[in-house]
Amino acid sequence: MAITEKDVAKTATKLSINEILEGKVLSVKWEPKLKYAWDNGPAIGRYLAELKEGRIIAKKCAKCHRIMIPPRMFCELCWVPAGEWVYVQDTGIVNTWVVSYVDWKATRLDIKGGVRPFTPAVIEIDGASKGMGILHHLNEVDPWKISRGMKVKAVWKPAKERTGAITDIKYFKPIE
Amino acid sequence: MSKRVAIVGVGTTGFRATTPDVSYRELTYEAATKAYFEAGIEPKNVDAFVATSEDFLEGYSISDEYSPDQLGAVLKPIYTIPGDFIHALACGQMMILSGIGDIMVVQGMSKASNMLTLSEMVAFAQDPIYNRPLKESPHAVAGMEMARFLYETGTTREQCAKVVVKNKKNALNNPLAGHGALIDSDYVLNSEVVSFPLTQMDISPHADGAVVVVLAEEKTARALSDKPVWIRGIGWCSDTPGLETRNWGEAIYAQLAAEMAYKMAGIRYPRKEIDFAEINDEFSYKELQHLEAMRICRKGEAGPLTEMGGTEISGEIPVNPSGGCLGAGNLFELNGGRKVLEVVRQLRGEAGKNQIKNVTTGLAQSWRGIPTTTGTVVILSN
Amino acid sequence: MRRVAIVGAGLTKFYRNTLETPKELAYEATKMALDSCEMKLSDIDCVVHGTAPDAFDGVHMKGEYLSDASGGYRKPYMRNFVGGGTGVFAPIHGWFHVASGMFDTCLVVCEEKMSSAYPHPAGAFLTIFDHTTEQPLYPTLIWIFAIEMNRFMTTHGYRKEDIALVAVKNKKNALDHPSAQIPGEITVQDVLNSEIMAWPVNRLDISPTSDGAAAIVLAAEHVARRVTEKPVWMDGVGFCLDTAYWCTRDLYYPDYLEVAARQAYKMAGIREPSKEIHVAEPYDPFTYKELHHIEGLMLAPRGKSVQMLVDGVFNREGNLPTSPSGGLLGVGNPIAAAGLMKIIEIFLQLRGEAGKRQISGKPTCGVANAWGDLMQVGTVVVMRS
Amino acid sequence: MALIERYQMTTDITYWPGQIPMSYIYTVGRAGEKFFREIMNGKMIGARCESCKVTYVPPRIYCEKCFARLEDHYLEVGTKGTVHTFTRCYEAYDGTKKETSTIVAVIRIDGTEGGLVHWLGEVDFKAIYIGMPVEAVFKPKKEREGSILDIKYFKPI
Repeated sequence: MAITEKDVAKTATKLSINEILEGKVLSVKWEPKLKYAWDNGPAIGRYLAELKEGRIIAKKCAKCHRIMIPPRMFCELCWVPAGEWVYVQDTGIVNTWVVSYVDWKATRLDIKGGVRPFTPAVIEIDGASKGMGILHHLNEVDPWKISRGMKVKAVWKPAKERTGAITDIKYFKPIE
Repeated sequence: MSKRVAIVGVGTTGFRATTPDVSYRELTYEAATKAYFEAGIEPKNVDAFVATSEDFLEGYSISDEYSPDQLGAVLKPIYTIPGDFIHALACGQMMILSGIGDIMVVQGMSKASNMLTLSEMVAFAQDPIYNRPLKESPHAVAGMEMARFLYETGTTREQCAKVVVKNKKNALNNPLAGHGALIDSDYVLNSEVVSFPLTQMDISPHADGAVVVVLAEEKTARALSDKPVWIRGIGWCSDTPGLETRNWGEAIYAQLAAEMAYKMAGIRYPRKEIDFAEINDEFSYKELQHLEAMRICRKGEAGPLTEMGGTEISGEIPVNPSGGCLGAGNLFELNGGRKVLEVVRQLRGEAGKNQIKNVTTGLAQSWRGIPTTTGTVVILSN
Repeated sequence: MRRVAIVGAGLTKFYRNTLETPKELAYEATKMALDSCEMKLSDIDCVVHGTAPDAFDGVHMKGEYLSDASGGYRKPYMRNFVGGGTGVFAPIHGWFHVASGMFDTCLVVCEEKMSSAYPHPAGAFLTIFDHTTEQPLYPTLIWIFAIEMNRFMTTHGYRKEDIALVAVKNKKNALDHPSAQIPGEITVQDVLNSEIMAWPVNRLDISPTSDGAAAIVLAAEHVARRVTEKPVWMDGVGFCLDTAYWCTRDLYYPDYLEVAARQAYKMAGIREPSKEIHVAEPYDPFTYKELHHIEGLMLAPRGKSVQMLVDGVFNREGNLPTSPSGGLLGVGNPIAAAGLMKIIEIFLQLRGEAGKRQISGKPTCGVANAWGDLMQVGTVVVMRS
Repeated sequence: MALIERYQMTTDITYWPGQIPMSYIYTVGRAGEKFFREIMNGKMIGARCESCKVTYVPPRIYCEKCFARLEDHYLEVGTKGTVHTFTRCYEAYDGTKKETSTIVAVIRIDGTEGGLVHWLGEVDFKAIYIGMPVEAVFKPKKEREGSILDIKYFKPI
């Protein structure tokens, strides 16, 4: 057989985005309303409640003794119900990071106009088991000076602005 | 088929309208813990896992990401079927027959209560170009199907109402079911019309819950369980998805899925050879339509049989002894899982007050809901 | 175990925006696959469909929506889903259908129309993250891949300019692929000079968003021998997911892929993958990812893939050609269809029917993999002529 | 069960709200372009599969039964049909109650195996029956946009 230019030529018709947006071809628009209220459950529920208090809490596996963050009601590796609650530090080290010039909609940031790139990172939290990290933003640091293993600390929102969310931590910033 | 496959463990949370105290992770964890405990296994003994989910019903664009942890399937073979639980059960069986392994786990979970815009989500399944611009409720599709079914078969709205009465009554004796009630036909017939002839009470309310099933190849099954429940036949089928060309009176998908399962099980006369059935009753008329499609009743017979009590637990062919979707709740992808669960309970003699006497062969059937024409059937024996 | 062969294949053109509906794309690929082995729809016992998030095509339960266009009318039809890994998982799912003895023939169809999603298909990736602990930070897919690339680079001391060679190689290979969306002759400097998306990822490190479809026909041995003189056997399959808590894994190495590959190699009786495998289609939505996967597939020792790339081992003329098709970086990335495109490339290479892309030396054993979700899925198929 | 620690107080229980914020533009496709251009002219076309003896409305580029290519087999099918089934719907697509109910029907277009899902208008609900002959009522020509909504509804003949 072999698949040739001729075979695929008529399988799909190329359009430019403008041909669609300007109505050169017919189309239908739709905006679905896809809304949810997800039950937090005891593990994430407590995690959020503690964030509101300015603390980070983890769960310890009674079997492998891993200190797990975000907390969970069971250890997914040992397959046992998780043990005690453990407070961990609001400091950690940068495991890996990026310097992003785009947002979640793939829109480019106005870097030349002075907008700071996003610098999200995986941060290994002190007090949790080695390698246990969370995703969060870094700030108060030159994006190009971030390095692997850099020590960082959470910058919290003022207590009265905290709502019980991961965004109660504004970002992490480097410490000595 | 060279190998036989059995269900050696089932676990469930039960089914309630809401489950606010646990997340989807903990819900599945509970069902999995029970299933593994019953089968006497640990996740490390499992050769592969199959989960079921549909993205928009979980609220994730890629919902399958969240399948492994709460099943103990981290770094194990696992995949997701955006289909009915019985589809996934067939996958488990096929993997055993293929030689992938001897022990398989199948999971289904519903957090329907977490979907705030459920009606819009179901409407979002309609064809975007020809159907959705009308902005009609998905229940209009059910209303039209019901109207055509009544027209073609001479079934009455009263007979459909009897299905609701029966299933909600059966659910009262099923501790796992959350929507049981004692009502009469008039209550159904006088309830608010949603899309004529479909009333509010003809529609099953939704529910949350999880089911996990452990499957094993014959030799392993006999070692793990005193009461293995064997998969004798399984079938699944999709008719045309188009609203414009489908056959509105008949459930062809259920017919063809059942024929596939009957053939595998060597069943020629389903009415005689099947002791009881768990049939998809997401809407009241669906139970009757499905019974006729699967040759358990002749065309036009399911309504009168129901009216005369033939599908009661004490009847000639008990249908939905668990209470069905109408009595236990619509669980979306998990619907087939709850049906399988009930058939297993009955065949093991563990169905409590709803236990049907002397049963050896049961059938579980499911349908993927509006606007689909996809159905699944499994025949189980003890 | 019954042997299962690929006996036919079909592929559409890949474009950023197409006129065709998802159904029409699926039909075109499916029709071509059937025609390629002179089979009729009535010869098909069952159908498997692989398609990634509903959030792209914009239809809830899109497997149901696509069923008739994939040949599923009144047949046993089932969709499978492992995110980006779906394109290589779909043939594995089809393999279960035939290897189990339940069916003799199976149509495997993959489709993706990403262009329906606005303002940009990338927006659909916000909601792959944990809704409570991650989404409020407004993450995007590129971030986590850049995060993984960074970890991969800093662990092994890899340089961006070396990794960029993957884009150069694949886009060049794609010049010979009839379906290719963005083939081209580019240089390492072009990659490094392209806009920064999320450092260390530049625009030319990334595959495009695409519309397209692909299909193959699977058959049990007795049917395969009847319909073709050149069946290509699916001799090994493997699949695996790692934890969804992705921040707790060391992202420098794809453990999930190694687990899946070991399963597939064991089934195929492969002991030394780098010697026994002649051609590979590692999943390459990003440049580094091809190398990451080459290491996970154990085709290169950990930390050595870049040197092999620089030495030309992975070029089409090299000892172990990778992505001779042009990969996702050159041919395009309609998610599930792109994965199946890789399977089709190995199929064509092993039959000696890859045209201008044909590698020399009459290859008899090839491997393809795909990957997805929160960087946690490995799906692997080993094929032999 | 299975957990060793559960919520003991209703007031401790929380949830997290969110959404999937997407929007879509669907091209109508190859067959759709043909169909809706004709709709704008007040006409309807279908696609004929000679071997299966089926005429699809709306038209498709393929026959779902035998997979024959149908693009060279489009034909005009008229705008008349019969009611295959119908319902009176009181619920809006978002699940809320409608201010005024609508009558939705499957219209089997004459001489075809297909049809359209659309509204019935200019008719008393009690007078509708399965098999009732109806015809399409189009919007005025200049208001047509190449959409299924270019047909206002079907009315009894």
